[in-house]
Amino acid sequence: MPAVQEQSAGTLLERYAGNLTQTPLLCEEEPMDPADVTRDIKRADLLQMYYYLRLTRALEDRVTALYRQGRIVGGVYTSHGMEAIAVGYASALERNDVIAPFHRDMGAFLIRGFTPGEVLAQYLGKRTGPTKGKDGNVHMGDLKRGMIGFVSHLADNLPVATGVALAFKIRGERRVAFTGTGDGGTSRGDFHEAMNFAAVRKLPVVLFCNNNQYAYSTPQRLQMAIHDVVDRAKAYGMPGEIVDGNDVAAVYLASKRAIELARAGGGPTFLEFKTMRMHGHSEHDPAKYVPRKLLEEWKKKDPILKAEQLLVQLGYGDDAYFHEVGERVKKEVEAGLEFAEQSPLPEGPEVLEGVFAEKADSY
Amino acid sequence: MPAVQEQSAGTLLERYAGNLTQTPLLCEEEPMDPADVTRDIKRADLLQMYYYLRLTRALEDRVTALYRQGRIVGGVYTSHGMEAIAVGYASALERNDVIAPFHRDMGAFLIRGFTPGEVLAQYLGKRTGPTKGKDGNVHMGDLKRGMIGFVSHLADNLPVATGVALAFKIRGERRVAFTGTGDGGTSRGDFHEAMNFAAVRKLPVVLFCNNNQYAYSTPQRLQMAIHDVVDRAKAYGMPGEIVDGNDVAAVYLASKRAIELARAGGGPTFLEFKTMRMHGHSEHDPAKYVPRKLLEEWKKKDPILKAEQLLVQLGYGDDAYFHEVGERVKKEVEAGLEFAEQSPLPEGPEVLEGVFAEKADSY
Amino acid sequence: MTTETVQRQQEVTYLEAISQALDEEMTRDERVFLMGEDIGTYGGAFKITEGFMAKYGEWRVIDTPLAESGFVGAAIGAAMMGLRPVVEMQFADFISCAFDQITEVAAKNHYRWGAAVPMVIRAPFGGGVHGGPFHSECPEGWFFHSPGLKIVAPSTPYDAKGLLKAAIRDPNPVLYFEHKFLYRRIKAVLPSEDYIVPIGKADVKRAGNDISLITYGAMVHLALEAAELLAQEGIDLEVVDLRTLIPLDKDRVYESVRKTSKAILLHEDNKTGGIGAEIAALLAEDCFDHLDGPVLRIAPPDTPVPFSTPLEEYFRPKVSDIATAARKLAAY
Amino acid sequence: MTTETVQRQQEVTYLEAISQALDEEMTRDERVFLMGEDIGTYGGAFKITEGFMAKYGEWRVIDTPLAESGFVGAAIGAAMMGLRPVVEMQFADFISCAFDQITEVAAKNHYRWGAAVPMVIRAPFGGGVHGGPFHSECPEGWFFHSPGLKIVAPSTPYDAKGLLKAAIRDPNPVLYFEHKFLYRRIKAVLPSEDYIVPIGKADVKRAGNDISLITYGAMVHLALEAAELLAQEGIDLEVVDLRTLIPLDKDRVYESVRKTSKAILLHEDNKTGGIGAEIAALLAEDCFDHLDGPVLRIAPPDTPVPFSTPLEEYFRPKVSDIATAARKLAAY
Ligand SMILES: Cc1ncc(C[n+]2csc(CCOP(=O)(O)OP(=O)(O)O)c2C)c(N)n1
Ligand SMILES: Cc1ncc(C[n+]2csc(CCOP(=O)(O)OP(=O)(O)O)c2C)c(N)n1
Ligand SMILES: [Mg+2]
Ligand SMILES: [Mg+2]
Repeated sequence: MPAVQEQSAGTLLERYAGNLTQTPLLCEEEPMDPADVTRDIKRADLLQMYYYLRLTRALEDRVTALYRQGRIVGGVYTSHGMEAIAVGYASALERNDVIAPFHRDMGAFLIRGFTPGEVLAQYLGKRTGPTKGKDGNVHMGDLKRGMIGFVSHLADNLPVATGVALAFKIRGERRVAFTGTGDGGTSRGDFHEAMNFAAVRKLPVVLFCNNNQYAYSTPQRLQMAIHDVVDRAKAYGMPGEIVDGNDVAAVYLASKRAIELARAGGGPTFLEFKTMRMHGHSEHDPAKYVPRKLLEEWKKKDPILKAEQLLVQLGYGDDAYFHEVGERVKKEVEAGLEFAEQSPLPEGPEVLEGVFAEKADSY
Repeated sequence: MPAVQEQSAGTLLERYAGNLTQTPLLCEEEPMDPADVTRDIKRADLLQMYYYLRLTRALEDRVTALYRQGRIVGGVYTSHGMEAIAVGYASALERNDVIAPFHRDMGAFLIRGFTPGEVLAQYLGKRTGPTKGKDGNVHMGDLKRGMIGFVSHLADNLPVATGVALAFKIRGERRVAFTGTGDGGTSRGDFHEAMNFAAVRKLPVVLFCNNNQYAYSTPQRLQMAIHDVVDRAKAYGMPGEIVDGNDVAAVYLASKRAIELARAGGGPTFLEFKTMRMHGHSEHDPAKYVPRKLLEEWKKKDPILKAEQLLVQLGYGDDAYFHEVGERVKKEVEAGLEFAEQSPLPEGPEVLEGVFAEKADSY
Repeated sequence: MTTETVQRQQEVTYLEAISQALDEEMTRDERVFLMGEDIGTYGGAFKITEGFMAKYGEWRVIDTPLAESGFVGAAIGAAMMGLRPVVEMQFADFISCAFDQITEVAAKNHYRWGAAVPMVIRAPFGGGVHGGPFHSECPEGWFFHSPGLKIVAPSTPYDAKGLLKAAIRDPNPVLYFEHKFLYRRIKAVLPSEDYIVPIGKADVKRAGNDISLITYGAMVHLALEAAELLAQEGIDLEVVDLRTLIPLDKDRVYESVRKTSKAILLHEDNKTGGIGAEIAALLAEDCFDHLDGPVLRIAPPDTPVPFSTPLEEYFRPKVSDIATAARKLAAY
Repeated sequence: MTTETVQRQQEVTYLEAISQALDEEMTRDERVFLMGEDIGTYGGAFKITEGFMAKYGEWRVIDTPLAESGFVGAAIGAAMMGLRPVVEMQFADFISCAFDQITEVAAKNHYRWGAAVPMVIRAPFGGGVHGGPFHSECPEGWFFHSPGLKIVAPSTPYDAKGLLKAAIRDPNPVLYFEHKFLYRRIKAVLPSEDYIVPIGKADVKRAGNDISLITYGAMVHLALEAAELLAQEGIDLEVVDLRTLIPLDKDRVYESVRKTSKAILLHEDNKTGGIGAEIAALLAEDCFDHLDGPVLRIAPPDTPVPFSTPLEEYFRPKVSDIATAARKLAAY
């Protein structure tokens, strides 16, 4: 079995490998600028987030291409145009915190140290993927890296995340669980039961809605009679906030506030990240039901574009730098692909392994 | 098989037999008084509600007594002290409307023409009960009388009621569905899914919470982090109202408004009926977990007492009248008990009947 | 030549057969309406209801919020009022979210208080499509054990259309398991006139004398393939397609096994507690004296459906599994 | 006399055995905690956790909102973090509301991505207590078919305590079906030292030579009663108590049937698709050559559990049903 491929062996942001042996995920440097953002986000953190935005995009674009070539079978759901959400919130968490991600949160996996090679191995059904071929695409997790495996059944992992937070509370740990679902997922009963339980027990959990305005083909207005998903929080006496989901700094800051509130014993927060799904529901879906004009508008708010504008404004980066990052992530993705392609497929009888656990560790 | 016993063969309120062959359930007389209540509720309607309050109380007290004597086996859940809710809302509906009741809504069954005899036969597992012995206590229903059978699994019937309303909407009928659950039941996912669907499709359904402040032994504060259950409605963009659940006139009027809104195409309303469970969860539960003082306070707000005060104030009734009604319902209940006791038990092989339907009618 | 061309044109896929059944029933009976995720504007994840919303309007083709329990519950309510809802699960796997409504409400209402619940739940099930653990499940085994439900699982376009029509006309809740793998892989010419395939009737898809191979769904095709292969070896399989799982056509199954004296049960659902277990038990009780050999079961192992191709291939029953079992039994 | 009195004092009911197991495990291992409706202040609908909240505090004895899916999901999350949640269903019937979390999340997490889910769901099940369709269900058949779950169903105070301890110590999700009818009806003196009953081991509750009567839960007592009766007629039943339903102790079952050559399966769960079907199928495949007669099943008919006493009596298996079956088999 090939060794798990290292993702960020280079120099650019080497301290931020997303490897959980490092703590915290973000460096301790002081903010460098008096402006709003710069007061609360460290320069290196912002640069790291930019890197992960690019890495997410490059990786998922590669997945999409592989899918179109028929080299990936099964469903492909990307976060194209929504990368800022997972990158932002995962960057705001500490390494001991636990994420129960949404199905368009590739950035969170990367920040938690899932390498492009592992992710591509997962998509290709290879034994070196986090599920060893047992499951595909974003249905991966790893408790050692604080990532709860995604379950197709939308919102099922929200109650699970409240239980993670409950464990923290019972054990008296200052850790936080972070979880969310789509606008569609908020219609499910499990969303309700999780929100309610979190609120009643003031659990250290942050719950978000990745509101990209469609659940598959179903527009928000056919899913709920409210304009802002954040209004759901009122049913639970839970604070809620609307956040620009395409602005990684905004996502980061709002997440950070909610996380720190939870960590301090203040209970859960509900965050609505407003965004737009820029591809089809999955890559086989041309999404003709989305007005083209809407997509054009949202294209202008592309999270990578936005991040670059911010970096330029703050004097943190320029075109050359962006290009350099682009080259770097491209190389990482291609190296990952090589790793994944060279990895072996599992063998038939492995089907029989792992139905039952032999032991259960603490995390 | 004994004929189904007639409940209101007397003279007092004979027009209000709750029999669905009469339309509407309440008479068409004009209000008699300029005061608030009298403007909107007809005298006869108020008197009828009073009658049903008394009948409910008498019947359920009899059930409790039979349970204590060991003559009723299985669970006994009464509406003691909460009778105004079912009596109030069921009186506000038209005969074509459909009720999916809560488990403490005996008044609704009576108003829909379930006789004390039938109800007691149900409790005693007799073949003349609405479920022919297949099920017990309040788990009864009858589509011909517009009553959906209660399912133990709390809140399960809320989605069902939205479907009833959907049928009305699809067929273009001006009918309304009325359903609810307890404070406890509002924690379930099915509550959420029903509320949401009703709101999205603007269905002609009224949903209520019978908030008696406890779910079995669990006080409201351990069930939800909000003070008023009505706040749940905000998650769905649905109008909500808090109502004094012990005041039959208030319940009636609030229900009426919500029903008429729904009937006019204005969509669903959520009503929170504030009340208090005055007995144990079921009759075997002494409810020691409820502060005695709380019960004493609420005893002063007993719905029958309140109704009598109102009737006296309006000059609609006096002690003699109340006594007369009391005698009447007592007789009806005793006659019902005789009917129930004389009714045959089902025979063993009847177990095998009715798993599948041979036909499905329209209602 | 001309006739052949005409016939070719009339060939429809399994998927189209389902679509036709829905369309014809909606035209025939205005009480029939559809609910599900993305079935309206989008025409459904598999495009079975493409064009339906334009034809029948948005109150007979209802795009629901993402809430299986809620919309199955709503279908129950509408059915009790006299409509004929047909609900689509986007994938059969998500039926677990509506499990409570199906087993506790829909299944028991008529028994408990006499309320008929005439509704259909369409559930695209089964593997072989690289779907992994959550897009390949065979959930029929869960419901097999809940009195009050009928369950069908067609294997051909003819049966798919006829059983769906029968399901829609049935006064009970019917779970209709349609196999995703078959959607576009098999075709047939269907009768032009209205027909149903009655619920509760198995069908012998291939007559044979040596061994009864009892199965349903996509496995019927595997069974037929194996039967051809084994015929060359002189082993004559009778392939019994159950078509309906509840109520089970015991008579037809018994008739076959009493003739052949040997039985193999084949399904794609997990082995333990699958429908094969029930049939084997029935045979061991009611046909014991006719059995000339053990009753064999061929089914996937007791694991979730794995994603990766070599794993899923290992997981799924194969022609060679049938051949091995049949040779063993034939030699018995 | 004195010794006898002491022993009498030590006798505990099935219910107390469960309570003891919880108490001892909570004391032994601070990771163990409880969740459920009304288990705290009230001590549970059946009073199994009476006094626990005072002893262990309100974060280890959690009164939940009325939301089975939510609190089972929460238990899964806490279990993955390393705690050992024990969840109580107020009645087993309500487990349908948590079905999705149990089958899709708890059962599959370890297989899919290696996350152990060490949790227990206690479910008071079964009839004979005038509970009607929603307070008497035997839901074990639904879960029998979901790989990744373990299922136990003790019949005695000894097994109840030992299996619950084993379940709590198991690194997998375990469904613990405790029979309401037995709660206060049976008593036994239990060992004073810590013990477990290993998951996966059946127990011969009565040795016999003529017929294997295989069962579990409350039916074990019916089986023993029938065995006494039949012994007088010279029919010697071996009563095998499965104790664990998944993983099934095939070896022990086969050993018994190979000895007796005849088998009756008895359960309180509905007949079709019940666990008896699986065992009959196993016997028909793996013990065919040893069978000297049909494999008989005794189980209620395929209906919900009816409320009224004469109906429920008709519905439930009886000693006479066993006697009839045994006489038939003995004469075979
Ligand atoms: C319980 C459940 N039902 C149906 C599906 C099928 N499905 C997968 S994604 C999706 C739409 C999800 O919409 P949303 O929650 O808004 O997330 P998005 O894909 O828009 O990011 C649906 C219906 C599912 N995964 N789970
Ligand atoms: C889904 C479900 N879980 C548990 C129960 C058991 N149970 C019956 S009533 C009840 C409390 C109900 O509280 P609430 O909804 O407030 O109604 P109340 O009895 O107070 O009128 C519980 C837990 C149930 N009936 N359904
Ligand atoms: Mg969305
Ligand atoms: Mg209450």
